[in-house]
Amino acid sequence: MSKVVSMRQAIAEHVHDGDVVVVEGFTHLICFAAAHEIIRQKRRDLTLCRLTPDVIYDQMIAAGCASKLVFSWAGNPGAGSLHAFRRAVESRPPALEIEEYSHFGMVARFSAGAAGLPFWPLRDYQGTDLPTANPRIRSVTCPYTGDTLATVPALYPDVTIVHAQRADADGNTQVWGLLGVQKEAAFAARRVIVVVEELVDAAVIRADPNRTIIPGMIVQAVVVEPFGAHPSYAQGYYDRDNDFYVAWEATSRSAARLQAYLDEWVHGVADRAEYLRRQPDLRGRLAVKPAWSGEVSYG
Amino acid sequence: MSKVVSMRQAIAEHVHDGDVVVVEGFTHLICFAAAHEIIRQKRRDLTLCRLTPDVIYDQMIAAGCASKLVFSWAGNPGAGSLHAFRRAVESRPPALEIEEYSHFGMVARFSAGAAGLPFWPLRDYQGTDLPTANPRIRSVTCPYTGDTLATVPALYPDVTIVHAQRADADGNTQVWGLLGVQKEAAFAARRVIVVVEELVDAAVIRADPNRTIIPGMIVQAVVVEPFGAHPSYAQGYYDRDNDFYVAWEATSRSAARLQAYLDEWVHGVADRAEYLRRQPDLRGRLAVKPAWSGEVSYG
Amino acid sequence: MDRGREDGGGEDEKTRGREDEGYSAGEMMAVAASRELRDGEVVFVGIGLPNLACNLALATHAPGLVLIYESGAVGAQPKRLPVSIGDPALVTGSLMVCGMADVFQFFLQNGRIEVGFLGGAQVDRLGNINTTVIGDYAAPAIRLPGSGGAAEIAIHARRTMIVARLSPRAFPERVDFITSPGHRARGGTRRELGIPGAGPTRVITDMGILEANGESGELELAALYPGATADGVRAAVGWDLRVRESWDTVLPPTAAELQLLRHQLDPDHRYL
Amino acid sequence: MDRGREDGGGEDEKTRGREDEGYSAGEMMAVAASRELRDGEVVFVGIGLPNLACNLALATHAPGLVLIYESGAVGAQPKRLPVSIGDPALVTGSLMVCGMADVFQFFLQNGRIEVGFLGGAQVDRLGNINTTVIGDYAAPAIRLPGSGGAAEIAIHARRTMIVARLSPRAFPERVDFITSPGHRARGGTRRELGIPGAGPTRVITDMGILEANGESGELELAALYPGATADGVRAAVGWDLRVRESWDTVLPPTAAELQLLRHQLDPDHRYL
Repeated sequence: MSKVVSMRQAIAEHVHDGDVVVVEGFTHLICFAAAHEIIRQKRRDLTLCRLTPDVIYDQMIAAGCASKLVFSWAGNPGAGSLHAFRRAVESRPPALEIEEYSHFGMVARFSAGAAGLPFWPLRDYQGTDLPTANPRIRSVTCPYTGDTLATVPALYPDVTIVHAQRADADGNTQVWGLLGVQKEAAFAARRVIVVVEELVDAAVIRADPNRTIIPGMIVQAVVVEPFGAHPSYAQGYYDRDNDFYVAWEATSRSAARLQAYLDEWVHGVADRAEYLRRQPDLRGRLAVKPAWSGEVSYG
Repeated sequence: MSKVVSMRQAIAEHVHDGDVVVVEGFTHLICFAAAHEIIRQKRRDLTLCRLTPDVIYDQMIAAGCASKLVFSWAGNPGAGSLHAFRRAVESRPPALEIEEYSHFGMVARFSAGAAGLPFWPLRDYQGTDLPTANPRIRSVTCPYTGDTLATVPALYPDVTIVHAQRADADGNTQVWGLLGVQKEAAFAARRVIVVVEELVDAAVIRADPNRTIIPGMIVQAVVVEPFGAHPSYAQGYYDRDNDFYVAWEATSRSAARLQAYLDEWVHGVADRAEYLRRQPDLRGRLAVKPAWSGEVSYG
Repeated sequence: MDRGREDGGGEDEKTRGREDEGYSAGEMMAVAASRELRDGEVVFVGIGLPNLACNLALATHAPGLVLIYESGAVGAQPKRLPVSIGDPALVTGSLMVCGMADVFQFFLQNGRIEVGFLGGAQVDRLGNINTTVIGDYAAPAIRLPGSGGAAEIAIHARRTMIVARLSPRAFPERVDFITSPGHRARGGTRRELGIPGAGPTRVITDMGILEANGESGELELAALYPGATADGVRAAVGWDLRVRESWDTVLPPTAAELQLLRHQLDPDHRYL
Repeated sequence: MDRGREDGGGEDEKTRGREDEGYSAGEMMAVAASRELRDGEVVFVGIGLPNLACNLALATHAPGLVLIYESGAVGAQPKRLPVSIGDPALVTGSLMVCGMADVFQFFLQNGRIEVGFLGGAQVDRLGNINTTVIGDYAAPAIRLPGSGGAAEIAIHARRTMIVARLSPRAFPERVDFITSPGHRARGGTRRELGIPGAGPTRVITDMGILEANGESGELELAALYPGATADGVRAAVGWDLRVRESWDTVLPPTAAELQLLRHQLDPDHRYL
């Protein structure tokens, strides 16, 4: 049966106060539509995990959803700082608990969770202050060479939200372009919400099974939300809104302006459809020229 | 510059006596053309590694190329036994050294090699006799939970030979259909030979970069060998020759018949082109109907 | 792979079953195995009888069954009977194809597989399976294919089903080599060994169904096929098989089940 | 990501360089960095000046350079200047796109990356880099973005190049926090710590190039840009910078290099 529900319903059913929440996507396919609905539904005490908190978690932190952040790079790509994050961490005492890794460490945590292993080994952190800052970075000895290797613990999100180009009604999900850790974050999670630009017939998925990164069997809900990743992007559908990211530097620098933004663009709209209606220029401004992949045969 | 060479040249330059050799492909894309050239060039003392030795290694064992076999399932899929392998292992003393894992163990060994880690942890082998039979299966203790996990050592082939549907002249290689451990086996290797059904312009690769599983930067040689996987198959190009696999049961049961097969079809032909000329019915018998993937846009 | 074929040793499936009633032992086994599958379950499929059983269940009472092959094909809809676990027919039109590192780590080790099928040259009293060697490992009388994915399937699938034909040789008191752990294996019970899955709860044979005892883990006669007798089964097992006070009688294949098996799933009688 | 932008703190690149000669410090830095790259090398690229340097090298003396971005794009041919390391322009027309688990394990940890670019708010005497905090970690005066991929790039790239603008604050005797290990880091030398890569061999600044001493690993003045003086560089570094007996003078940007930077690679002067 179909797993297609509204964003409101998906968040209400699958995201709870106190959850460990992952809305992944490395620059590409970051599901702002889900974050805004989580803010509207006033979720609290969340542990937010991402390699790059990005503007999406800066907004959730400013909205008061988060009590803890697990991350590896907290900047605004190409534009500056995440000021809500900085205000929280630079205040006395800090208003946000943090648990910090490097990108490889976060990737390894998701890999361990997806593989059902309690830890993941990696050659990393020698000579750095990161293991001192984060005692969850530990080590094992190789039973063959005697080498000491760093370890990170598995990350098991209560819920992972993945934005994708397309899926069928059962949640079989296809992504192209940058893959980030979307697959690992989904397989590591107890519950998975897939948000797509397009709902397609299973026949479209079955025509190219190598493009499927998430099988329906691990998906609880499918939400159809075109432009749901804006100001992030969806390869082949719309471009990244770099102007928005650049403007965020000024917006987030002032707590008041940031709240005004949330009031107008998150609390002030019912859903993503209204968010888009209020920005009629968006589709035109971020339109992309098609660049076709060509076809292969599975005969 | 182009890395395209003949199979004869690729094997002569990159496969040496005593090497650890991997010709991977899980049922799909098993490069018999490379194995036959290795037999013709009389390589000796090879350590052959594959999950499934399959008919390809049964032939190399019968031809005297191998001194050791590293594997996880030594049967003839759907048809019976690998009799050259059995004769070698059942003789007194055994004529072939073996190192045995399960499929997961072999996959983990390739993953460790590809990741540049000395070992890979997995939850496996509890209660089995495999660690007794193979002391290279060891264990580590999780630094977080205290759990004991099995480990296998990294596998670093001297040379990995991967058959694929297509690549450009620099070795950027695309595969669809079953992927097996082709990517891991290539990244784990010191030298990589890619054998393809079709040489394509880089523009074809660049049109669909998510299909690329092996980057040219790790490839030493590209060989263009249509039908080079027969009696294995290439999705979208030709079907698996199940009749050949079934017939191998009777062929390999008799050492004499097996040698006669090698004399006629390996030593008796100069190259894969002649092997195909002598079987004019093959293309017709194994032809497949196209089943197109559809296109996506990378715009 | 192909555990479905690696079961019966020299057994001839035509020697059992009810030719008089118009079906073979292989057909009864495929039907009995298919009836064990519940709609919506995620099944790690082998070739041969298990594959027939899964596709029969798909076509009858379990349309929502998800078939996963260790070769990486998920949600396959094979248009012909796959001869190997890597058959191209398992890929064309499947829902997902992934590498084997994902199959074993993200699906199997992560506990996503509910049912796994296993077979073997030897199955012992405690459900341990041997697909490695007959005789001594270092100097085997018969070298079998080995584990393939069987060891990890036996460990991680939430439950496993063994499909094997009965004979004293195939069902010894103790296997020569433990390839796949049963209910009490090398070093202790599954719980003591920290094995997540429940193990081989049911053994589908050519005369009836054996089931593991809840406490001891020992295989016991739980159900008989039409025409089979408890004494017949006991005579075909290499240990003193415990027979339950009351056992079920398995209903024979229905006309619809036989129709599907013979004319749709295995028209060339490759496995039946 | 985006290490290229996280370097200069409050520095204004227009305050240095040779406006009189018609090029900026940023342009000189991009040119100097591009000249460090050899044809055929595999480079882990950051955004900003490193990206400009790599694409300049591609367009001039190193057409065989392979660019890898930690976002998973390999062999990118961006048709526009990427604003972020995950820019869609890095994907369209690239040779390969893979997941980040592959980027960090199969490419970086496996030793396939020859050159890595790093920047940072603080670079110290021994080449250690801080991109984490100014002040105490638990109660930071300034919270910086953190490692991103910098820690593992500093450890695994065969050699790294630091691109940073000089100031006593940006080049202290010791960094407040070691995010990326230099030649002698927490606990010892790279060799003692079992770090595979050679570390930051060259530091491209806005006045000249610093190079690590072969024995001590200490950064020394190795080359000056036209118009810059050793005393000027020493005054802009927070420790007693050692100046080599003889140093190179870097040739100014050629007309061709400036032409490419201004009209092709960064026409909007986003980074220059």
